[in-house]
Amino acid sequence: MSVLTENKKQVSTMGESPVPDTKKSIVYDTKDLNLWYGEDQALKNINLSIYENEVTAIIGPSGCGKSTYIKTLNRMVEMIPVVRISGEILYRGKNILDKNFKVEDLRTKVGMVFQKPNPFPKSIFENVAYGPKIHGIRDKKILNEIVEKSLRGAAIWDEVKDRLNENAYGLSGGQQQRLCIARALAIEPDVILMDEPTSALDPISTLKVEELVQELKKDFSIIIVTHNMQQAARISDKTAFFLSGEVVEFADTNKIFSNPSDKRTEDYITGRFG
Amino acid sequence: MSVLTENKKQVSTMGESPVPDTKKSIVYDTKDLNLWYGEDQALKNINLSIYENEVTAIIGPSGCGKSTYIKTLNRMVEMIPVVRISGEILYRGKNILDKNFKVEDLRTKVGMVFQKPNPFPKSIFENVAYGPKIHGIRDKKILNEIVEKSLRGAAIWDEVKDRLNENAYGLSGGQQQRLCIARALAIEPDVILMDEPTSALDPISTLKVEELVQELKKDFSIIIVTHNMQQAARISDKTAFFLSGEVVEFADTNKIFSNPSDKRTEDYITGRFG
Amino acid sequence: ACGGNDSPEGGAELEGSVVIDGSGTVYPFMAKMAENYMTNAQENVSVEVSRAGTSAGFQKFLVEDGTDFNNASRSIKEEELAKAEELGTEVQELKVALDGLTFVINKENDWATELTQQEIIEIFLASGGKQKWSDVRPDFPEEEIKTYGPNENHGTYEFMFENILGEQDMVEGANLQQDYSVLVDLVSKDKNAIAFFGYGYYASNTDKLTAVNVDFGNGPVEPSVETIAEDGEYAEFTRPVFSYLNVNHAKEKPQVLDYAIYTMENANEVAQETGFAPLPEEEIQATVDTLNGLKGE
Amino acid sequence: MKYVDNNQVQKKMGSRLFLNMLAKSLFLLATLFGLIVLVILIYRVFRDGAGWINFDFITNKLSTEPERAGIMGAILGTFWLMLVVAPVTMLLGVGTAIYLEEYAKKGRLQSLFQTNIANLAGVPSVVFGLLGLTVFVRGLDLGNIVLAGGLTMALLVLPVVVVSAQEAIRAVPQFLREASYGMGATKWQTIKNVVLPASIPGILTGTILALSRAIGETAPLVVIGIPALLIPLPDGIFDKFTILPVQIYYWTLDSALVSEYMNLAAATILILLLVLFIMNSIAILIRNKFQRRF
Amino acid sequence: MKIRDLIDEKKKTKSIGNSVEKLIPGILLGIAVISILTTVGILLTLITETVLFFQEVPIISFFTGTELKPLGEHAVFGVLPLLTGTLISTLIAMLVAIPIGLMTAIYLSEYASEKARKILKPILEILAGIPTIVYGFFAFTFVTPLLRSFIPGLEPTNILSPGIVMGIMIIPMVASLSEDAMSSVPNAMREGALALGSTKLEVTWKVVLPAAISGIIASFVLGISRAIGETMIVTIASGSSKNFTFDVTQSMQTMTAYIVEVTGGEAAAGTTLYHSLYAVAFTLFVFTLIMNMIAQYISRKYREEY
Ligand SMILES: Nc1ncnc2c1ncn2[C@@H]1O[C@H](COP(=O)(O)OP(=O)(O)OP(=O)(O)O)[C@@H](O)[C@H]1O
Ligand SMILES: Nc1ncnc2c1ncn2[C@@H]1O[C@H](COP(=O)(O)OP(=O)(O)OP(=O)(O)O)[C@@H](O)[C@H]1O
Ligand SMILES: [Mg+2]
Ligand SMILES: [Mg+2]
Ligand SMILES: O=P([O-])([O-])[O-]
Repeated sequence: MSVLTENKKQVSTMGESPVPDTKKSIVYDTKDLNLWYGEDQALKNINLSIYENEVTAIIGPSGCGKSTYIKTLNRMVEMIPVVRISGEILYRGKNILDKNFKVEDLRTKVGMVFQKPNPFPKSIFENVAYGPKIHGIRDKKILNEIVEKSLRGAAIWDEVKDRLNENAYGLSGGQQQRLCIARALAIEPDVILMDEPTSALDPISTLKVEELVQELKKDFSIIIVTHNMQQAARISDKTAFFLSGEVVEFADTNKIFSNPSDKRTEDYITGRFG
Repeated sequence: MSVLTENKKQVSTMGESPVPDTKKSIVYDTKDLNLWYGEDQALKNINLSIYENEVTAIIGPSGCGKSTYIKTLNRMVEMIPVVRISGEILYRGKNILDKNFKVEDLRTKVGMVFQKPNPFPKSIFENVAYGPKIHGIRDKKILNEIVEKSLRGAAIWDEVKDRLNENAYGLSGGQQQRLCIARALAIEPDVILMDEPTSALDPISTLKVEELVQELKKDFSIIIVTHNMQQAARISDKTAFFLSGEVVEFADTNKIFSNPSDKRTEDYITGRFG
Repeated sequence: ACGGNDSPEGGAELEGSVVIDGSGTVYPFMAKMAENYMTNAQENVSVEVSRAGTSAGFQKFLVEDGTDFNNASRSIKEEELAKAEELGTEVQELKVALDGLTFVINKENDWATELTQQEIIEIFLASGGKQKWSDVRPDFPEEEIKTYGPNENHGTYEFMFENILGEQDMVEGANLQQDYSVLVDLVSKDKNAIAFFGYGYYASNTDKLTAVNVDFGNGPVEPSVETIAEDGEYAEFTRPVFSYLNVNHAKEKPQVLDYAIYTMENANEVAQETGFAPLPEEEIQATVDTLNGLKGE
Repeated sequence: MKYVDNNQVQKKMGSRLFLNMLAKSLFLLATLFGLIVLVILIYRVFRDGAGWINFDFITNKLSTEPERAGIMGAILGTFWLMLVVAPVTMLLGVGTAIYLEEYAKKGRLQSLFQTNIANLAGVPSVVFGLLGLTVFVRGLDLGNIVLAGGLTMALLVLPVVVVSAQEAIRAVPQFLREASYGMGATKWQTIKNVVLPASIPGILTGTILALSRAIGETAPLVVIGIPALLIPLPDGIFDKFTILPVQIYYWTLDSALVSEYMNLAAATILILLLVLFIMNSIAILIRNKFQRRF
Repeated sequence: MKIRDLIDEKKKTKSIGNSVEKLIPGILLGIAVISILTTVGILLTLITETVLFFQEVPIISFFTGTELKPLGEHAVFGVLPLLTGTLISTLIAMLVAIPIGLMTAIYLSEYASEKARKILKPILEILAGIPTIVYGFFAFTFVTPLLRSFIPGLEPTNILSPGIVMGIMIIPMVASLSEDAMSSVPNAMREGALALGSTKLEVTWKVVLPAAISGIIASFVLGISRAIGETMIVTIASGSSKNFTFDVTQSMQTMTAYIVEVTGGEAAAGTTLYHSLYAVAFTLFVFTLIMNMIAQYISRKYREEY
């Protein structure tokens, strides 16, 4: 039995799921998820399925629960002591909210990139090698390979290959963010969660990261939170629109942006509020 | 010679003055006022005349210099060490920016009410009696009279008359603000400066303070900063519209709100920006 | 290299430590001795010297793992010997020099430079009734006498109490201190002061203090290395000073015994330098022989 | 009716402003008082001691003769003492700080720890001396050797290290921890690899400040017993020892006997102040050099 | 994929890491407990021997006795001479530290320009960092002779000189803690008072000081606690006379100086003298503990105020 989840399952009252895509398998399946910060409910009865090798965008106005949801997917949200959760999140079929589920295992399979680039105050090399090292890989040769591969994967190898031993804080904001992506790639995750990864970046860096995301989806499943509708439209396959902690609409990105079924979605993407 | 003011007087490039109201005498006359915080110029070539027994409202978007200007009128702005000023402000004909001018004298004639109520952590009585006391009034009977008169003047007497010796922090926000007004009244000022006096208050308290301002203008000249256009329209006789440190328009409130002469003023009061 | 069984004079390198505490009177003598020993004889032996006072020192000497030597400005008491017996500690008395109990006054004091033995005793006796200098002699100033001395930790206090005052109460309000340096300082700054302590502390501070010349009946005698002797002119106030050796330690630790022998062999020389009167050569030789005798055992 | 008579107010204003000026000068004077004392103190010590500092004074062993006396023993004693205090107090201080900041749940236990540390910081140093005497010197029968003195001192400065380490750890931004957890790192891995490296400058600064407190402490070591004359140089933490402040203490006491001892004390004070100055400069340097960039 | 496999493989052998993870909190708790054990150790040490002492000397006569003659055959143990010595030296110290410290705090917090503050505060920090033995030397070789030149009756060792120097030592502490308290008074209150025509002095006196009073008092209390516990200055400059007097020109002994004298001199375990050491130290400990508790209580209360 789970202690993390409260078992007062609620009946789904809203939220329209996209037609199941039978060709691709489901990575994350969220069922009746509710989340409270103390007394305030931040997530209400969320039902969402994330598919393999797709980019899923999460959009919505500030405070609607986007970050909260994405942080629940790798249980990072538990770092806030007042959080209570009910419902289920199945990752590859297993309920990650279950008491017996090891978060560290989950997090080695689920990489995360944050809104503000947050490299460690270490060298570029050490930043990328951090994950493999804590998971026990010590062999210098293998580490070198991993670091190169990850930096290439994050499209930053050419810019930093000559200064791997310099401090990561010497990089520009955009480079730092790609370094953080490289750091996430270094443990070869299954899914990558990105919380507004470009909001602190200039337009050129943003473009680079967007291209990178397109590239990465070949190998990974990506969930990206963004406040930028254009970005969501450009790079994602599916889009979920959150409002006040609820999923108002979840559908193929094309559909959401061309023909939303909910009035509120339409209002939001046309810039009428938010 | 003034050391406070720099003497590179600038030619006024803009700012339309209202037709001088010859019936009323001028309390404050601001001439070519410029003010810098370090390198940043916060006030640019301000020219404004404030008339006796009128309410003058100052409006404008956040950061346009409203607070800076009002704080210059009692030289409170000097508390910030990096401030430099040029130009003249004549109060009843005397340049208050002059080196020999005693700020303490000025401030006994110019009361000020702040955005956030800031009573002293003393009893209600002591708060109001503070001003008279420092100015040498010791006679308990006279003090009692002053306190009563000022609290009545600030329309709060009935609410506090039975608890004069209680700590002022026990009052509600709206009561605290009226107490601060009473405190300003207790030194029988000539002018009262108010910097968004209702922005921290609930609607009912706001209404009370607005009524009070209307009442007070019989005896005092009032300058009130507000971000609330309706408020300015309701209570003021003249209105000055500030934008990026400049006075865009200064005229009778009626005129400003019905028929502004500047496009920017119109945009602002119709809510198109700010 | 514990070449303990070789003859120390044979130049064997010794090491280890020698721990000495006790008399503050003997401290300058012993400190000098220790320094010479470590500079000239055995560099690798660590001799540490403290100065808790004779009685206090005996309390650290007569315990399990106590100090190796205890300096004393009086001879060991019966009860202290009994304590040693109880512990199974064999104690060897080393008489190292002679000291004269010296009474010192402030440099500005020009009236009490000579006093009779009786006058001194009365000044320090509770029953003496001498509160003011004018009580001592009418022509002395009418000012309060300030009496100073070492506290009860010290052999000097006990010598004063037992041998000079005949075990009668000392004056109330005598300012008794732990440190001789403090006493010297106090007297040098107090015009009406009179204090007692070992001659050595006067000898090294003649610029700050005046010694009272004592009239024992045959005219005033100035305390000095010459007059201090068991049959000298200052004999009444002369006392031997000692260092007591823990013989058990001396047998276990060659450096302790070696240091004891060194001390005796150089006693007269160091005594001279630190303000003590020397002992007759024969007496010294006898002690050295006794110590050498311990070596074989 | 007017209560506030403007003429009255103006008349009084002059004297009120004068009073303000007067008070301001008084406050400035009070502030300068500390400065003046500092200048006098340093001037006096310099005047009495500077002439006595030379190579021999630093490298010679202790001696009863002022001309030959040196402070090598006290310097080495201080060195060995710090060699005990630094690691012990670092280990205990940082360990405690990590526990309180990262592991302990907010609540009774944590506030008990916090209150205890605040109180410990206020316990007089002689009392620590007595603790050291009873527990280390006598209880564990170490005798008055460097190790016993070092352990005593380590406990004495422990609160300083704990508090500064706590501050340093608290200053590590949460997002660095999140980044590490996000990679699947465990709590201890995160602390070891991210939190500690990022807070090390703060911890070091705090430790140096604690050590400079320890270097100047006299009372606890006098209480655990340091001989007045100890000539040989200590070779390690199991030797008997003396330290700079204790040397100053004995020389000051004995300056009544040999007036040059006062100069020796002053000279030693200069050396001690120099050591403290260097240590504090290093602390400031570390603080500036590694000023957090995140 | 290669890395993934490597990681998964390592994971199987990672049970050591897991047990470390479980052990660490325990180990750290163990370390943290040492600070508690230190307090417990101090209490146990002091109480055990103090109890022995009170079996030999009645508690009443200890606390009411005006005579302290711990040495010799007819030892008398009355703690009042030490208590008066401690309290008088503390009183003198606070008479110096409180006004000067507070005025310094006022100057730094209310009057000084940013620049002046930047220069003056480090100087105060230097003053705070000077070892107490140096202050002792200063009291003994400078302040006492200086005072003696215009206070004729002053003894060469006396409680006045170390008291004053102790006060100087405490100034930085009072100043910086009081300044913290005053700086945390919101500026809005100063502005409110200034806008009524107050001079800076009036703002300080009527608004800032009353608002910061608990923090300021806490700084005084901590200063007192510091003065009570200070050792070397009094040991060096006040001698070891156990006078029961209120005359500050006389030599007196404080509780701390008594502890130094007795441990440095004698302290053969098991004697009454030895036990008296702990009784005095326990008294000292209780005094400072009470002061610290009061200071913490006051400053916790004041932190909640705004
Ligand atoms: N640590 C916290 N404690 C309490 N409430 C929180 C906490 N973090 C977030 N919340 C609340 O939960 C709600 C959702 O916040 P969340 O950060 O998920 O929004 P968001 O959609 O990411 O917004 P943004 O676009 O501004 O990042 C908000 O109302 C917020 O105030
Ligand atoms: N203490 C200061 N130091 C430097 N710049 C300042 C300071 N106070 C204000 N400014 C700057 O001066 C400009 C005018 O500020 P001011 O506070 O007068 O604006 P305002 O019109 O009162 O705005 P609001 O409606 O937000 O109160 C702003 O750009 C602000 O950033
Ligand atoms: Mg967010
Ligand atoms: Mg404003
Ligand atoms: O220190 P004393 O020689 O008097 O014991």
